[in-house]
Amino acid sequence: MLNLIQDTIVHTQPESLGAAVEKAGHAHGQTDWSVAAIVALPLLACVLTGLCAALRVKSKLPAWITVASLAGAFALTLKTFAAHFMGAESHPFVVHVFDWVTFSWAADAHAQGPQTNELAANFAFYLDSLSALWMLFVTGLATLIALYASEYMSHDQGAGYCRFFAAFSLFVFSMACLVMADNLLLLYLGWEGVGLCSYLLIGYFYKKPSAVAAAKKAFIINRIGDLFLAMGVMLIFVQFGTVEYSVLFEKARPYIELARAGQFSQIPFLVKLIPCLLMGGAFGKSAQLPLYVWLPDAMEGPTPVSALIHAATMVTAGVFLIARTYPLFLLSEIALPVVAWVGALTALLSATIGMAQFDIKRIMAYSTVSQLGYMFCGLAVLSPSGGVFHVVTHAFFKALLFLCCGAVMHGFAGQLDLRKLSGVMKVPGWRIVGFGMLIGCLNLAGFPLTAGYFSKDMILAEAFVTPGTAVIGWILLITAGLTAYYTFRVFFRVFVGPVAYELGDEHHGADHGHDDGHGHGDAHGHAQAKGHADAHGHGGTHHEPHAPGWAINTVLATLAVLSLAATGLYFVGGDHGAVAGLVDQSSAGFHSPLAHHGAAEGAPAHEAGHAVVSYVPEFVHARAHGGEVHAGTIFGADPHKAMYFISAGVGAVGIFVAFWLHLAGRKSAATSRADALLPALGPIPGWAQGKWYVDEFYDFLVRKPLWVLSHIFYLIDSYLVDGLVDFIGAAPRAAGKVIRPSQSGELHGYALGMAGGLVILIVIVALVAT
Amino acid sequence: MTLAQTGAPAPMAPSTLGHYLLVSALLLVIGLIGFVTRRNLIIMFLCTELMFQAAGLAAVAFGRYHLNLTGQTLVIFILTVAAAEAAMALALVVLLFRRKESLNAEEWQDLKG
Amino acid sequence: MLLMAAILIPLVSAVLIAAAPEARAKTIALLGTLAQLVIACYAATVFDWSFSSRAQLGMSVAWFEGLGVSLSLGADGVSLVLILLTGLLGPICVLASSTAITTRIRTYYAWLLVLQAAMAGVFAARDVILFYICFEFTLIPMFILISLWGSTNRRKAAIKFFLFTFTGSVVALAGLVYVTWFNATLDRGAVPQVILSQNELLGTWTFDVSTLITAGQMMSASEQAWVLLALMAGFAVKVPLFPVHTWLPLAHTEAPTAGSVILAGVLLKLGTYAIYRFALPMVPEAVALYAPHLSMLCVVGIIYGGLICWVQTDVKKLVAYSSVAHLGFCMLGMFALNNTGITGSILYMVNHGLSTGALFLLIGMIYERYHTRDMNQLGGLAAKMPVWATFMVFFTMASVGLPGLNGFVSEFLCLLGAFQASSSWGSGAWGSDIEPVAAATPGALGPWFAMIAGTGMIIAAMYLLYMVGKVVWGPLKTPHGHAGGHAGHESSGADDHPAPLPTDLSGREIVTLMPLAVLCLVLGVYPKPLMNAIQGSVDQTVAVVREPLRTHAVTGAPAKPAPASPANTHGEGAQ
Amino acid sequence: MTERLAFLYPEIVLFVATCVVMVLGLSRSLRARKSSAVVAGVSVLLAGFLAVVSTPRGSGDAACPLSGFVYSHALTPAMGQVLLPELAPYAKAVIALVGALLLLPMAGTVDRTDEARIAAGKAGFDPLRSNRAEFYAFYLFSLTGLMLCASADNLIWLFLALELTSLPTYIMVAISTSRNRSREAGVKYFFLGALGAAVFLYGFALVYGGTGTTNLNAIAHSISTGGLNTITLLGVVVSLLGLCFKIAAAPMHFYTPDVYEGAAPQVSGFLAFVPKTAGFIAILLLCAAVGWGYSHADSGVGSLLHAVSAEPLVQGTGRRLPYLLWLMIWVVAALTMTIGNVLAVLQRSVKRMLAYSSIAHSGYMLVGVLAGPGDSASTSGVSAVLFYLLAYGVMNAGTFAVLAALERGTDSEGQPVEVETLDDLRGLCASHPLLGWTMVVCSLSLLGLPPLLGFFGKLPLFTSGIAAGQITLVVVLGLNSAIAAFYYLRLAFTPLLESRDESEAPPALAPFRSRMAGAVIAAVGVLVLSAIGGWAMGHAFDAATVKGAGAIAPRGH
Repeated sequence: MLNLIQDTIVHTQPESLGAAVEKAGHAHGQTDWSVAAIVALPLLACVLTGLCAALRVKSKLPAWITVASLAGAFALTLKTFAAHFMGAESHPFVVHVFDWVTFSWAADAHAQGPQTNELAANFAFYLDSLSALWMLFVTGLATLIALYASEYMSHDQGAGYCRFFAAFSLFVFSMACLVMADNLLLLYLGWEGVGLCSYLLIGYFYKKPSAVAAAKKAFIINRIGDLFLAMGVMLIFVQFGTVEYSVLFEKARPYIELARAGQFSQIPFLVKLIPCLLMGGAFGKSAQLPLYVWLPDAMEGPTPVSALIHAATMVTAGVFLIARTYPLFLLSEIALPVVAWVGALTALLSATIGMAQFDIKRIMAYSTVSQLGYMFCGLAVLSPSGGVFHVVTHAFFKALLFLCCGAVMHGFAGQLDLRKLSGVMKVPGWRIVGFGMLIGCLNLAGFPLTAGYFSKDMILAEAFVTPGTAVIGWILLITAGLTAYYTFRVFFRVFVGPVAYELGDEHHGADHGHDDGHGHGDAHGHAQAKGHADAHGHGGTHHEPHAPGWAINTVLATLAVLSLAATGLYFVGGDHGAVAGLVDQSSAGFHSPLAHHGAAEGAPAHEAGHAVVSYVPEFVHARAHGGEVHAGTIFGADPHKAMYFISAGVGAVGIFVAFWLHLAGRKSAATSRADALLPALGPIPGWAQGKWYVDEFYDFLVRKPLWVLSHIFYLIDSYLVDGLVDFIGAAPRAAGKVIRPSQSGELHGYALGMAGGLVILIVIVALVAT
Repeated sequence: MTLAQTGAPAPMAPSTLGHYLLVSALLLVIGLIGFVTRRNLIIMFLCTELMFQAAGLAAVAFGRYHLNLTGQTLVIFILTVAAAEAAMALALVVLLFRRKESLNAEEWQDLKG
Repeated sequence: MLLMAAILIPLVSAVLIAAAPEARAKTIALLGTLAQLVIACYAATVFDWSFSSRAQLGMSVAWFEGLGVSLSLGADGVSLVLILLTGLLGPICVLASSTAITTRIRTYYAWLLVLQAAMAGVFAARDVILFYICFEFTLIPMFILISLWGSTNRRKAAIKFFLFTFTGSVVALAGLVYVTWFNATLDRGAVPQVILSQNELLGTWTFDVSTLITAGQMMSASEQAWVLLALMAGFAVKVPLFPVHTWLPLAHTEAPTAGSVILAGVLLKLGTYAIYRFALPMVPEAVALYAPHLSMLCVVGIIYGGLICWVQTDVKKLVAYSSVAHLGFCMLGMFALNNTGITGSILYMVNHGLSTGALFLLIGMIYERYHTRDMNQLGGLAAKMPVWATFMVFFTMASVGLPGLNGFVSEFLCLLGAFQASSSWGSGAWGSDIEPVAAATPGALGPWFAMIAGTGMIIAAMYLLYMVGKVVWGPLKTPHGHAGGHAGHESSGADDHPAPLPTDLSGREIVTLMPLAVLCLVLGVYPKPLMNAIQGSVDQTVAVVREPLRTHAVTGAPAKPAPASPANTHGEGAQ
Repeated sequence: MTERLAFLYPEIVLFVATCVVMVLGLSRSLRARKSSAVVAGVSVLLAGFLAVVSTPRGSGDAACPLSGFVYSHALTPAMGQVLLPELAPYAKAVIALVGALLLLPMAGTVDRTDEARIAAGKAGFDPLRSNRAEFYAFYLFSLTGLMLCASADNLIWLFLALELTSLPTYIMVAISTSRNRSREAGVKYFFLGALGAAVFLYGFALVYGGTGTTNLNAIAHSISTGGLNTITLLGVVVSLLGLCFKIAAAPMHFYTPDVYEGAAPQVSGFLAFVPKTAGFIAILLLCAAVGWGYSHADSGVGSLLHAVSAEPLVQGTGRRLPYLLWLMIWVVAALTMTIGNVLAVLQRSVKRMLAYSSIAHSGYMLVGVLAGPGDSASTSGVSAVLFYLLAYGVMNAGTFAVLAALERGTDSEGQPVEVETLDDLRGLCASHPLLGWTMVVCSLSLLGLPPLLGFFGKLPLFTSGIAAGQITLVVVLGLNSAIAAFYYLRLAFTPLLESRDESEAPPALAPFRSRMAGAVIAAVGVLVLSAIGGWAMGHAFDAATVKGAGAIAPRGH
């Protein structure tokens, strides 16, 4: 890979955002290998771990390779970040590595427009504050989680271990491509690349049919979203003649001006369609309605995967996409409201499902879906910085939560049912896990002064501020309460209370399909003796949970600290924290709260022209005149200030309800006070537990009809289309059979035929002649 | 059935030529019908002879019409060929009769399809 | 001479194989195909890529002069790329057959090499009749490969394959001959001097490809339509497009592994190549007029073929039907009639050859081991054959069109081409007064075609992952009588195979797959050399089609016969 | 007169050889008897050589300027027939070559059991029982007639030549084996042949009646100057229909399968070439007399409805036969190839299949007749027909020779049993590689698979058909080729791909090496002609020069 990288890695610093970012490889700028290396290192790790698999390495070498490479990538990201984006002013730049899908052609001489067209989609990286921020937490978390996985996956050392880390590294590579791409096509590469890794890792335990099915489901549903994204990319290309961000934003400027002036009617329909298509892609990748169904199932994968891919990074790609192409989303008056409503409804729906689940990993999965809904709302209510801040905080605490759940699962032999676990924190060796969990839960529940609290507040407040989205604000507020409840339901059931547990039926890699386990020299040596392909290959049974080792504990502790430390991001930097400052300097900063506060408060920002763009025309003027007029209030107060208290209160209520129902007076693991409540709610808990039967609904509505259609097509193909061919093929034979009697073997018959033919032809000739 | 050949000498009235041609055509058709309907090999052969002679008659008539000898020349050759065919037919018929003791053409239809 | 050598060497090797002892056959075949590959590679280095739109490396030998036929060879960028593909698949097929073919070995390899020669001939031919000869002659070796070494239903499959494609191509020949005759009756006086000076053969009886292309453009609209119909009758069958595809699944399913590989890898490309080489430039007006109709067939093929894949239980049949869907994409790009689409289409030809060819190889390897292709009897092979499984997943992903692998570039370009190709861009709701629609091209396809065809991407994921999920993942399942579970392969394997195959892939099998895998990756990551190689030729074709396309699009009526002068297009191609 | 005689040197040689053979065949000496075949072969080749070398070529443009067609009886004898003035050397050379090729498998056709008994000393030679002399004499007679056709300038001559070609073949069929099937074939062939002969004879008489002459040159002159009157037209139509018997075209094709099946394969092969060639030469001469200079729109079969009342029956500037003739030949061609092919598809008997395919090939060639002359080998239908006759002759000789070279033991009467069905050919490439591959090559060539000879035979039919605007018919031709693929593939691949049951013995070689030699030479000929056929096609084009009314002026650009 590195060999392919050409000598033209150069970066340039454009004058300002939106102006054409000059492509590297030209006159000025020095070669910047480090940026390319951020992408290359994970790929290198992938190749090396793959090599380990080929060489049948049985040690933990692949893990160390991965951890080292990712740490290197993180360090380089940090360096780049520090060098370019720490200050108040940051300049995006492009690093061109090599040409990918690039070619040009002469345009139709008669068409309006440029005389030469070019499709330029290169391996080139666009670094601005947004992508740098994203890369920072992606590589950072990936390093930590790789470290965690080195222990977590140790039961699978051998081919499986290599496979895991190869896919893991490949994921980070793809994510880096996605985030750092300088064009939409490379983003698409990363986009599908992370999908592939997700597929491979969900299906890691490939002997479990459910894991295989989940992997397939994830990939296919993602593909549905991908199609929308691809269409969006094509539409962008046709409309603007480019897929490179820098050029694109420049080309879109006239439309943005129009949108600014509220003249949406003058923006062509197809331009307005672009955000709607991109949105579809984002919904697929980020598990929003109606495409969210894959994410809960994705928990079939190993927990580190769930933590990294399905909680912290990949699923936020949709958020990233919208943030990255934010200017385009402003071009349509309906795009952002749709995003807001989808986000809000997803948040609410998945929170209700999460409340009724018993599998703690699934609960976390639904909470992820729910929190992603928050992020989308954040973007949609004109608060990209709020959305992105939530992405960052969520990445840390959700990774923490998953890893804690993973530790439990690891230690308790795959037990994930909260009715069978209780008081885990009191078991020796589990204290760090318990505290980690507590910190994660507090964050998720939005407990005051945690990072999650601040990031959620930003979104909630902005929902009330932004005109026309108050209803969404209320939905999100309710959801916040539900979130606090189900989060602490897990904590109170599993980690505190009386010590009682039941081990799961998995014993270290049972069901985990050792690649090298069967038929060959088995490292563990159990399975061979049994002489059958039993999935439960390992003979020995552990009767005690075994506590996590140093790697897991270190990672949990680090993450716990980081989750708490993330709070600090809110207090450094500008008005809404460091993240807001970063977001504001990126493409997502075309409109942000900072901007409309900015005019009044004098924060460093862009010229007002960029700052004030609203999708609700009638409020444009109000906005344009500065921050005095807040269109929305909550209980008559400044929403940002009011929200500090309101959301804290809602969170506290949720936690208290959880405490009352699930901890107070609980004697065993299996039952709690909540059980008594269930009959009162009628069938609703059952429906919620059944995930509102959305999967079944899709199955009935889409999959089954398609399946039937496929069979019908197959029948048509076999009998009608092919039948027609066979019919035509049989026609000569049939015709032959029809005229065969003429060859009766009788002399007279022949004579008659000859005479008849003669007469007929002569008669015809005579008729025609006369 | 008139001959629109103007400018040619007309020693024989066109109508007369027409009569000859009619007879000749009739002979041809009779031969044809006889060939198709009769089962006896010898009679069938005679029918083909009849058709040959129809051609001969037409040739003679035309020769007279055109006032040249070509028609008659043709007839002489027709007769010769007819004789040769007759010889062959006789040989063949004898050969066949030896095999099946019958002159019925319907005896011979093993080859078909 | 080089092209002649690329054709003759396999032929000579075939004769040698027939003459040599049985034991040597495989070696000679391998050497012969490798020699062909080397020559093709060498030709690629000799080729002047800066003039890739022109036929180069040409040579001509008189043959049936009275008829105007000659053995005239030459290759432009597209041809050469496809010759390289042919050359590449040759040794791979020989290697892939080494344990699968145990009877009549000499016959097998001899015909395989004859097939290689004929396919190279199709791509190298610069004479219509020579093209047709090679095009048709591929049928015989393929017929023999299927009917001697195929599976149970092989005879029917072979006959159907032969008759179906033969019937179609006879009609195509009539179309080509019509153009020839049209050219012969052309009044040279009425042809612009510019064109005449470049095609001295205009107005004479000749089968020279470039002359006929120029002449064809001068035909009236209705003549072009009929010729297009005739050409499509032959070439659409070969591709195969939707309603005339039914020979393909049958032939693929029944053919031996190497046969399937060649069938998918190169033989289908004969049809697409022929459409690119003849239909597009020769009857541009008709193509422009009927592109939407033909594209509709492609779209139907994509969805219909894809959905049928989804309900197959025979894994080979699944991949076979997937070819119908994939070539739908390929032809959709072609009929977009713009640079993007046609570039994508030609890349698709190569990429489909690589990835689907490899899938057939992989399936063949399984079949050799378990003697079944039934997905209900096979499952979870990843546990037993991790190397095989890795390749399988890799090539499946290439086939799905995962970015970073080869399939994506071509699929995306094809769809993008269709997306662009609409004359509605820039008007009404489709346009804007502010900025012109930047990358729109004339045509009558547009986003709907791309969108509906794009669902094919989802369907492709559905059926290919369904296949992988069944065969590669899941609990291990192998047919009765074969090594299952922990029983080991030693005992049962020995019963079934004269030379027992290892449980996982052997070194030879890995060597056969490796080049394909590497190319899939390289072409996915760095397709630029390939795109540059074909660009000149594509530019020239697009220049020919564009004028009528624009006229149709604007007026909806056939354009006046205005032959596009190839003069300027050479310049474009030669940048 | 001696000038005139030069045309006939080949025929004279053949006639002399016939007499010699008739005597030699009756000799008591086995060597002398055996030499009769050699003499026949040598004489045929000599005749072909003489045809090429000695045929006068003086009938060029100077003697017969295109403009003033003044034919006098005094002039024509020196010129031979001037409608296709260059035809004779080419046609006779082809006839000689293919004829010699067809002679090779004829070894041992008659007298085989008798000769065996004589050789075994069980019987003495009885001239009365011997057929050898007659058989080879008939063969030579037939070829003499065929060659005479090629130089015919008069309807009477043509009639006699056609009869001379056919009459011996009737006997050859009947005596080719001693089984009843041959008798049956003989009687059917003879009686129906007589019927056909009567029909075209009647047509000739009508043509004479319409034009007042039997000289073809004069007929052409009469038609080109005086127009095509009804009687002449009717005469031509009836003649052509009668000649359809010779070429085995619908509706006169019925006899073909029965006769080919009943006769010994080597004789069937002879039948597939000799009368067909005679018929096509006669048809070409008649059509040349009428001329291809008429014009009318091609609208396929549909134009039947617009019955062309305004059809000019005078030579125009067009490139077609008169509409009625065109229509009739169109219908006959389409019917012939279709009937032949669809019936061939059903057959299991190889000879029957080849018989039907022979019908189909006549249909193909009729396309060339329709297309008429042209200014190059690719646009001249006449040239296409002439080349196709050569191609068909060679490939067809190969397939029948393979059948002749094989036998499945002897029956109860000691008669050899022929290979009958396709099943008998299974695995032939393995048991008799030379014969098997001959079968493969020849059948694929008959199928018209490129790049074999058959394809190059069909290609000019294609091109000339399209050049003449017969696109519908050409498509019919193409589709028929596809139908033909059904059975030719079986014929080609049964020997190659299918294997014989272990229990069943493969067919044995007939004890006559020349039969196998004939097959192999034919296969080699197919391959060689595939490579260098362009040379032969050049000669075919020269031979296809049409003078007189049928000629077309070179198209001016």
